[in-house]
Amino acid sequence: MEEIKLIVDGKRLDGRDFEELRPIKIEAGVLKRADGSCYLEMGKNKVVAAVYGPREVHPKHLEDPSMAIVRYRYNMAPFSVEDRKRPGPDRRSIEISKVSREALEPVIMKELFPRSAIDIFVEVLQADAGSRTACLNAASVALVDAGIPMKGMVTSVAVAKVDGVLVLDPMKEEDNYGEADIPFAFLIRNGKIESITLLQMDGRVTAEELRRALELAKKGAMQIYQLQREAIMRKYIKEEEVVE
Amino acid sequence: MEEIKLIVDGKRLDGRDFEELRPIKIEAGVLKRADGSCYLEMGKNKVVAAVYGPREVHPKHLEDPSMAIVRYRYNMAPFSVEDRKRPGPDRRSIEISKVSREALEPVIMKELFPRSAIDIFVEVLQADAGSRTACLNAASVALVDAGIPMKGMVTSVAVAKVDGVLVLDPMKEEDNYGEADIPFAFLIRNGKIESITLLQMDGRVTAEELRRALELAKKGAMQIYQLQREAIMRKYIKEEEVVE
Amino acid sequence: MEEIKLIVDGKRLDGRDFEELRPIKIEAGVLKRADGSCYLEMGKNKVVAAVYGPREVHPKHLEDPSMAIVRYRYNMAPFSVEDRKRPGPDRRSIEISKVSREALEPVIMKELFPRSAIDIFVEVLQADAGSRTACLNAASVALVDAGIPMKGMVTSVAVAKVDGVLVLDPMKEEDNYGEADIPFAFLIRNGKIESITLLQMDGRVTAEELRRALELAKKGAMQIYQLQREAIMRKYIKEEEVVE
Amino acid sequence: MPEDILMEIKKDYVLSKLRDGERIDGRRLDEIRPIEIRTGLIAKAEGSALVRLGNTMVVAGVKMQPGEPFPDAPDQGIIITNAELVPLASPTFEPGPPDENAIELARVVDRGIRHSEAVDLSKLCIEEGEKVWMIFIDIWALDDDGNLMDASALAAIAALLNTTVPAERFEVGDNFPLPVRDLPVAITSLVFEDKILVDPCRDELSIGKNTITITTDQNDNIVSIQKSGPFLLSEKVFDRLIDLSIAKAKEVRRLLKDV
Amino acid sequence: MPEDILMEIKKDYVLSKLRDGERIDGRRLDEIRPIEIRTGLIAKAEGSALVRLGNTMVVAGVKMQPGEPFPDAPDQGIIITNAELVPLASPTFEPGPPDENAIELARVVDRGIRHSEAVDLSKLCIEEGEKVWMIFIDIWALDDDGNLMDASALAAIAALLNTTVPAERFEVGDNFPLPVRDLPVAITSLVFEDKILVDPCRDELSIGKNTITITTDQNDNIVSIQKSGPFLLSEKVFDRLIDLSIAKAKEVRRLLKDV
Amino acid sequence: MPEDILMEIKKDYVLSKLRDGERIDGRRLDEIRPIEIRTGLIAKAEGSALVRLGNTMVVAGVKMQPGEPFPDAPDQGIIITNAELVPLASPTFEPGPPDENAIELARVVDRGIRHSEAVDLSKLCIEEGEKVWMIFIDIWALDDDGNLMDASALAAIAALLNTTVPAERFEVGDNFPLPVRDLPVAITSLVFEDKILVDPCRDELSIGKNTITITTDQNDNIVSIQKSGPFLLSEKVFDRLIDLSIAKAKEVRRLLKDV
Repeated sequence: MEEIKLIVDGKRLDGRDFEELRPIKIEAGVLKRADGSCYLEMGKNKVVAAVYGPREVHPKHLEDPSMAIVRYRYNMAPFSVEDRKRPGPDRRSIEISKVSREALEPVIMKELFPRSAIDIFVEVLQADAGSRTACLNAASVALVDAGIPMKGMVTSVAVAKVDGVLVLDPMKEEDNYGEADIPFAFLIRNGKIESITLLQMDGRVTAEELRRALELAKKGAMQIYQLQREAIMRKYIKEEEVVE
Repeated sequence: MEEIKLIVDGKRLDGRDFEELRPIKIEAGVLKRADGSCYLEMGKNKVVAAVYGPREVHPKHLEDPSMAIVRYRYNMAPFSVEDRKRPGPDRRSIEISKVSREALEPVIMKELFPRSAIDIFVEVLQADAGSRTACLNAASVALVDAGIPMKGMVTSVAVAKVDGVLVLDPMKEEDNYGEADIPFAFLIRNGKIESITLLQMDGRVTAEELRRALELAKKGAMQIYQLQREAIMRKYIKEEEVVE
Repeated sequence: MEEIKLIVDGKRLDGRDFEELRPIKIEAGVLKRADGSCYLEMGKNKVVAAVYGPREVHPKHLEDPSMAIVRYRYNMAPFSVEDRKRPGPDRRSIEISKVSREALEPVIMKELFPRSAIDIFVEVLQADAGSRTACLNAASVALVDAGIPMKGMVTSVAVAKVDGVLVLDPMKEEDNYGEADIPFAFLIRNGKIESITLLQMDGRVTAEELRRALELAKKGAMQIYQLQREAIMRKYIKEEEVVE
Repeated sequence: MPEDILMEIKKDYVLSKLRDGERIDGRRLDEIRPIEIRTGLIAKAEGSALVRLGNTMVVAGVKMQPGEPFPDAPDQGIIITNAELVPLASPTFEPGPPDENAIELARVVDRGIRHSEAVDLSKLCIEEGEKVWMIFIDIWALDDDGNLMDASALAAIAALLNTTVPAERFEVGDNFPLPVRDLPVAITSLVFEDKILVDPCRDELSIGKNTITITTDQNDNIVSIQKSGPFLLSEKVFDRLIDLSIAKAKEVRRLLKDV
Repeated sequence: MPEDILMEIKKDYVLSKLRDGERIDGRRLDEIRPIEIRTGLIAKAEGSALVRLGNTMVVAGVKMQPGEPFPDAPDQGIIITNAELVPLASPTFEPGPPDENAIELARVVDRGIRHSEAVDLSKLCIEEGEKVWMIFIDIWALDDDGNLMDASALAAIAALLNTTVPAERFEVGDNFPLPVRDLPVAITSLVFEDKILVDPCRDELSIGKNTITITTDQNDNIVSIQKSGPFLLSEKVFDRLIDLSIAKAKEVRRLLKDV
Repeated sequence: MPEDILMEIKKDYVLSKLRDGERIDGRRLDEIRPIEIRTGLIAKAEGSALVRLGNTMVVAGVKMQPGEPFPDAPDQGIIITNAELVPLASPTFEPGPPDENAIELARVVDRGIRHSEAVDLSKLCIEEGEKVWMIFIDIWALDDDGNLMDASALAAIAALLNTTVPAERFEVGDNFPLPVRDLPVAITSLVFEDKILVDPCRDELSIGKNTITITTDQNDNIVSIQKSGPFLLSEKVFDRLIDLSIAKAKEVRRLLKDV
């Protein structure tokens, strides 16, 4: 592997500052059939999330008499990546689905819906670095759009270490050739980060760097959180206009 | 295929006499989670057996209202053979699981446990010739260790025909280049062989040879049976010591 | 692809006229275990159909409280084609099974058998062009043989466009190198074609040609219908003889 | 259960309107819902299109890579069409490999493209008998408000029109636009007794999923037909469907000219 | 439920007859049902045979193609045996990949052919270490009235006898008959207490699917044994089974001479 | 049902002890169970290790064979890590392909080895761009008494330390020990409110499978983190986990020095 310089003159390859997010676009309520939905772009990621539920559980034996079960499916379209991906879940998708579900479960008020299912499906139409964070952000908005009671918003962003420095929200090259990738997701309630709901890490960092990465991620998450809120707001305003 | 001499100067390649077993090592009760278990070495075979049950049947529709169902899974670890084996059951494993289950079923007192399952899982960690016989011997000890009521002990050993003579408990080369391989399993009750519970044969022998093979297998089985008994005894003595 | 002449001197490669069927042979009641069955040859197609039912539905959750469910499985034996086909359903078989089931469903009096299943299995032992039509013809006879109440007989035949002309009941070369293949199936009641139950088309024809293809198919279907009737008759006569 | 009751009510409503010759959304019987075609939205794909047909929404993406030709067509490119009814698009879709509906969808779309000879496959040979271009068309349902078939067929041909052959990435020459020379259009109609409802929406399908899809090329030839659903089709209805489908396809095809 | 009751009645009937040393269809205990062997019915196959054993019916088809040899046998052809218990053949067979019964069936048939060295595999080398003939034997059950095992083994060897190596189609020389040099025959017996019922029919199997299959070659060597079913086999019965199986196989083998 | 009740009782017991800052087996909150590492027990494998962590038991086996390198790393060996939660190891494991838990286990172990660069992959090139060594690490759970993760990670690196590259068997030179240059160690902690229980045993996991696994290399760098389980992790607990995991890994790493 040849050396690739990821930081040139104190800027990242796409011209961003270290603590700058990629452009983000969020639209709530884009699908008719789903109970809640969201289209989201984050850098070159283009993802659609749908929420179905609370609804009956199939197959029946998965039912929990005391609370709703939550399911999450992260799925990539074959054309979302440079080399066509075979359809169907691979090991990576299955792991991402698991940790993403576990990031949302403690935020969803499952106890309110015994014997039911809340299904979250996210399709990656175009993939860039951080597709799992983009999907979680979309899923969170779709859950609100579906009217699922939650303790707060889940907001996700990654931090990477590239050429020795920590950068927010890495894009493809930074992910591929960087020294570490650390996806985070947070529960944000009343405008404040309350806790970590997703945390993985892939690469090599010191304890000190890891602590700084967390701080950087929190900064980024707060910005994304504002965009998620605005998207939901726009949807409600639009609906109200329709009603009037 | 070049000719390989399997008998040299009246001895087998590993120095054994025709009617001599490979070294055997048996230890009962090696696993904590299983209801009964056994670790067994027979030649280069290294296998672990676990028994779960009697327990609830999943999926429900397999339940039998009049007796327990017995399931048996023979499974090889990928690293148990020279060329890595892909994980998961292949056709050979499925057939071995079937005949092994059928060797144990008539010995287990299934009628005592209606609507329940007795599950026997055997993992081959290292494979040599006769892995199905090693697994059955381990499974039988694990069943006793689990306290499953049985009509007797099941003991298994193969006979092979190599370079024209019958030999007990063949190892890899004898299995690969021999003229026939005949795995047997017997029900042994009150120290006596009562009947045949497993019988297969692969190769070419005369009717006369087949009859002699049975006699040879019975001799070998009686020796293995003693080792199975001793392993169970050791386990009980150890437990008693613990209790004291 | 080189040009292949499919029509020579106003005749087809196998000497048939444009509106001539391939030789057909039908025998009803060929299997003991099935509730109804049929062996059918149509050109080089050799197919066997079996009907089981009305019977209990497995798995249970597929049951319909108001009528029978109908299932249809079109399956090719590995040796039925030039290059061995891997066993198991491929995409083509799944589509054929779907449209064939939908061709029979509206003809079967499903309402008479709530909570039950009518299973139709057709095995292609040797495949030629038009195997789906041969299978439907056999299935229809097998349904009658099983005593399943039906609104009429389902009879199927294809029309092809080859070298610019429409021909009835195409064989392999006409299917492979022709310009279009149009399989039809009809409901025939009281000796009259009442409606279309299967219709697909693959290739390129004008609206005018399509209309003429329908007329041609109807002619062919009436001939096949007579053979289906005769096969059923022969079976009943034989049975009566046995009874006497 | 409540789902069942809702369907029953919808069905009654559709039927009662139909008795008066009307559709629940006010459309004429032969009126297609508004269509929106957007191409090129997936930069990672060689070609892509998003199609909205009323509230039905489908994305088609095209990926290409060199591969071995079929022995009986050593100088022809290869088309492989796949469709996934992902559970995001409808409460009735389940995760898992394509079921019979997804397979039928893909195969009917494929036949339209194949038999109209929309793509000039002879221009997709890299090295005869050794290497040709393989075209993967993946159809991704996003929202199923009825008639995914026509939306998918439209998305597929629009994505092909949008496709650039990625020769440079595979170091086999210069990139070039995929040679598309025909515009197959599928028209699906719901058949109910002697009535034909073109482009049925989901609520209309509550009266029975009994449809015919007729695909035609730009010369009004018929290149694919699929009767789908357990129903009896009268010859008379079939006869009317032919001309109707040709006429409606012409309308839709105009939209493709601007892609 | 009614199915269960029927089985119970059949079982009682079989047992009551057996107590008198009789079989329900009047056969002697060691009598095999009428056998019919038809070969060559599948022209698309390199070889084929349909076998009827009473009402049990099986088709075996042989397909051949060149393939890579195993590294430890670079000059030997390869046999691959597969069996499918398709749902057409019995109300108890389910669609899906081969279950343990189908796998056992295929493997026991395979062992009979393999260990009798029925096919001279050394004559099936095309290019040492590179290319040898692969023989696919596919066994297709059509009607299961009991003892599919013997019917399948018979269909397999009959199909092999009927096989022409398709060298011309693959452009590796002239076609030639598959070199078959032995005639393995499987004999399956139902064991009930000390009784042996050769070639059990389905109703007889209602008393327990406890069988032994012994396959012998034309020199009366035993080439395969399979105890199948959860039962205890006494040594005495086993002893009788050996000679019985050899004798019955001789009878059946005669029929193969005319194939 | 009785299983549920038992779990409930265990949970109450664990929680009541925990209120007093105690663990049910008397361990300190940050105390790891006794560890036993045995290597080389599988002679058929290129390397192997059995690890006991309390009553939890795992075997890891390493197999190697030449294979094609990835296009973007033509001179680098390849590591493939797989884990099977075979039903022998726990009443809750089912036969079948790896589920999300087995996949997560394998992937987290893999990341620890990969990002610590424990294996010098550049020394595993046989022929650049053509042939490199593929390392298959198979993790076989034998007894799951909690924290299979750390036991598996330990078994994997111990098996790698035990591995001899089988160059002679594949006729590509002399055998040599696998070049292992780092010792990644995974430390899993159960998080309950503000409490951290290092190396939880199964009974402790009855209060919730809410764990964090932090893997560190021999220079105390963090090479992998995995939050696993549906819980909210406070920043404060996370902060403590970092140093704690580094410290505990140091302890465990000492055991690897003797392997």
